[in-house]
Amino acid sequence: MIYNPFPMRVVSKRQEAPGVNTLKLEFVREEDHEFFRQNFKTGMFGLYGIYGEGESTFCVASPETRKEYIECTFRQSGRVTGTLANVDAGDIVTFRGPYGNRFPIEEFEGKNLLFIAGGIALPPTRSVIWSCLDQREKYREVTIVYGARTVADLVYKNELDDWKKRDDVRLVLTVDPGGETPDWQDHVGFVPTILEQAAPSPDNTIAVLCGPPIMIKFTLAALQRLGFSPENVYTTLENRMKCGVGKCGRCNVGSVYICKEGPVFTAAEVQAMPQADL
Amino acid sequence: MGIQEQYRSEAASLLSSGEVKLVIGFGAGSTADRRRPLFARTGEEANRFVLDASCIANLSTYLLTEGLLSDGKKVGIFLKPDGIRSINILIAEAQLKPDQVVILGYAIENGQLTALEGRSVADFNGVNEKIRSLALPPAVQQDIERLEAMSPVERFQFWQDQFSKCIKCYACRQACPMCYCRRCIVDVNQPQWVNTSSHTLGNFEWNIVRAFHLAGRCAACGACDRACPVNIPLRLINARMGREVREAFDYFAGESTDQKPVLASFSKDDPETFIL
Amino acid sequence: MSEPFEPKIVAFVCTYCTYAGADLAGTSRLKYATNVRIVRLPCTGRISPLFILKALQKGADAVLVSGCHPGDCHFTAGNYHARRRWTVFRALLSFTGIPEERIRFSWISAAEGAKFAELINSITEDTRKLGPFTQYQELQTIIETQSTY
Amino acid sequence: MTRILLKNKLDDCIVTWRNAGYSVLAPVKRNEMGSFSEVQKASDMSLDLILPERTIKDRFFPQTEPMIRYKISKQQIDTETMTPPDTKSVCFGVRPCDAAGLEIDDPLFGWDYKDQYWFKRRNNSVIVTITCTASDDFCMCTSVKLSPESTKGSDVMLRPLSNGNGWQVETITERGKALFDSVSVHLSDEKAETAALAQVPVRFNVEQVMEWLANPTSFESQFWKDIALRCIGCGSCTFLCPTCHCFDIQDEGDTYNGIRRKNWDSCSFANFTMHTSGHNPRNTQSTRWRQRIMHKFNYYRGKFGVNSCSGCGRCTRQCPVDMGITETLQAISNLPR
Repeated sequence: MIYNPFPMRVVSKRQEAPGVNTLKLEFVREEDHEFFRQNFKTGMFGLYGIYGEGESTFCVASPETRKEYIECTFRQSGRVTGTLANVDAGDIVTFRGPYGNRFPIEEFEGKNLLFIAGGIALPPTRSVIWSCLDQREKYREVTIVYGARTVADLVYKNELDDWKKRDDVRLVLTVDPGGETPDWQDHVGFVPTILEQAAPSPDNTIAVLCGPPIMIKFTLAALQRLGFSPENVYTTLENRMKCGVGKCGRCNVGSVYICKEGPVFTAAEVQAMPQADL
Repeated sequence: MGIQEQYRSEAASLLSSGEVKLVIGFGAGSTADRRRPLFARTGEEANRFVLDASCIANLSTYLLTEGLLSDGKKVGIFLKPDGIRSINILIAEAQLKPDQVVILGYAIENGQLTALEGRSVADFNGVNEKIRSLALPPAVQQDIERLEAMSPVERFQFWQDQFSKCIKCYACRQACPMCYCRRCIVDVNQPQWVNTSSHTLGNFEWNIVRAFHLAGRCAACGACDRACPVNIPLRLINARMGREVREAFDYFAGESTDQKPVLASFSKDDPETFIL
Repeated sequence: MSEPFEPKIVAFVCTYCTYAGADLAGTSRLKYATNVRIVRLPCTGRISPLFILKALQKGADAVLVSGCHPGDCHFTAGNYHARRRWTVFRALLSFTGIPEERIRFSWISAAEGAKFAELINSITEDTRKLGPFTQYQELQTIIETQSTY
Repeated sequence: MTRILLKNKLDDCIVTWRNAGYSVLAPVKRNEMGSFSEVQKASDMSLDLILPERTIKDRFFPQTEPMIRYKISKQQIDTETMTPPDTKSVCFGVRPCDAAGLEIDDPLFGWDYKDQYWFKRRNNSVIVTITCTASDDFCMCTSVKLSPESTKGSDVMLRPLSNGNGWQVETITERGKALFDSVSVHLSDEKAETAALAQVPVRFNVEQVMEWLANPTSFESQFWKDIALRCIGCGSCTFLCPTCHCFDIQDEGDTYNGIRRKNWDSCSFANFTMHTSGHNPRNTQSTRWRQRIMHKFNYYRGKFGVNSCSGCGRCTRQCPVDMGITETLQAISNLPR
């Protein structure tokens, strides 16, 4: 039955930021794992759930180059995420997916990559980042611009350190004004501003942009000023979902079903949607 | 001049003088015997108002439309006595400011329309006695008595048959002027007190909870009953609750704007014969 | 032979009076029927009618709601408010066919351990005579088969 | 050769079908509500209803459907998938609009992932439609390019005889033919005239409407705000619609036992699209009503090549505030252009 989820065992839980947790999940049944291995591509999402509470939609934060586990990172806010945040290693949760479309990373080959993320939107970006970094030789320059409200709100802090140390990645970190700590070494300012200061070249470059709606809006404008064309900017949309497979009827923006035709869109596609429905 | 023409021109002058920003009334409906809510913002639009014996809906439910009254401006509204009762309850529950409402009152008796004196909410405080004397329609009264004559097992079966029809479309809630909660108890999911599924058990819970929340607040306008697309006789349960608060606490919901809500107040000598 | 019917009774009690009364019944070594499950709440004013409904759904054959005598409420007036609500809720349940005998209300103070024990015994006896409240409990079982066409 | 089913032979047919393992569903008016319920004999049926309040959709996509039963213990979660029963059914006395609704929903439940709940029931049912000889002020099948005798979604079409004694049988699919072959001994061959079809006026120009909806500027039009002013946001139009298919998935039970269910949901409800963060993409009633109309006459067509409306008119007929698709679409066709 299409609404039956896969049982997943929690391998570990890591707190990323206040109220934000990452779960590392392994498949209980080999056939489910095989299905996932064959179908998962970076950018896809799933419905994570717990029996008795329900299901909740977020992206698969692990890259398509590492399919042994599923990692997901989420903010604790409602009934399902509240319960998921309180699981322990060994507990059984559920996963339904992978659903949706993907970042076409083969088309990115031979190009420069610019990743821009804000706050809790690093997880979907991280899936693409690692998918590309794991085959680093296929891509040219990689720039990551990541910002959060405060230093505490930055997620994947250990990976940020890794990226910082690598000499084949340029990492630009920023926090919103007022969110810095006394020993904060990196930038202070909103992502669009910092992005414009960093001024990555639009030539032969693909941008991947994830963040809250307000950040997307201003960052798109900044990218445009830097000379990026909307066709070369990829972003992800999200909406409330229940089925994940284009039936329950709530995730559409205009005529576009996020769960089937998304969640990955180019900025050009997003601009063509009725903006009032976003 | 008939009452329809009188109210059309009155609505038109309220609008053109700028005293009200909107008049909520009735217009022609999709069939000859249907009337639909009509919102007029100009004197011209006011000419489309219809007022006759088919105008039975309680329009006061629109007054609490999100954002409608937040600008402090006035709204005119066509109301029957049950609608005026609803307004009184809403004011008593601090959901509505009396000075934002201009009432175009009318009553329907035996198919004949009469205009009610007074335009401001305060004008109708004088007709409390009249509102108090509003009796239940004989048919409702008879049905309630018929149910009460049954054994509990039969009554349970009756309601089980009725509630099993419910599809949880919440038309009863949405049509009701008293159901103004921005977040209804069925939408609360931590914890989920009322099952959202519309199986008979979930329907039982929902309908009992709604009836309880309306006890002592229902203006007996019958909006829920008319709205129900599967014809559950909701009027019976709400009328029975109305009778209970009247008998037990001499409370008649909506007779004035300064009533204390019956279940948010008490008297030291309330009846307690059933308490051991 | 099937087991003789043992009623399940859920008692919603306030912590200041009736719960203390039940405690007294225990410390005084009064014997009373073991059919009761006590749910302790801060005040009778906190006892939502939904609690009563849920108890009946989940298999209770009778429900007792009990708190401080009028005038004795720890929060001054919680039980006065509760009393009004019970009056209305009782009428509502009765009108929907839930027998009044299955929903009982009482005032029991911290000193009335004996009254608590007696009341539980009498409710248990009464409910034993009424039999299980299958009519409502069955709704819980039919939800699994309903709509499975 | 035209075959005739006489009313006095209907009981025999029901017995034959029931003996063959079918459950027979027909419109039944009970407790002041018409719905498709199982019948034992012809006299249980209320075939003279123009339309029952509830649609035949209910029998394929029930208002609440148990999907997974779960039991949670300390170290283990046991689940059991719940599936619709294997019973075959004859849906007798369906109106052409309701039958068309089923076919309209098929591609939705079947694109990419197949909803087995829907298709198991679809495959196990035979739809026996009766053409309409009467209509009311709300019927609008002709406006959406269907008619009182459209065969869309039907396996068998019955045409009432003008003498009122029975129906002329017209089988449309193999499945329908097999069903009526099994009762051929109860059918007669006499020549009889069929009653005149209901005359349903065309109430709006659907092409004009679709053209307007397809225009990107229409999305932001003031029209939606004006038309939706009186919508009170209940779900009766969606729940009584033969094509509306939106649903919610809910877990229901106590801490250790429960059932995951698929429940009807409605785009009219504010909570339908509400994010946990509080952001709601469709946060006013006008945006929700716009979604409903756009979905039915633009988006659905774009995906599946068909409008998601079969013209039964229940949305208007049952609306507490006399709204509905007819009025909205009439207003759209009357817009100045």
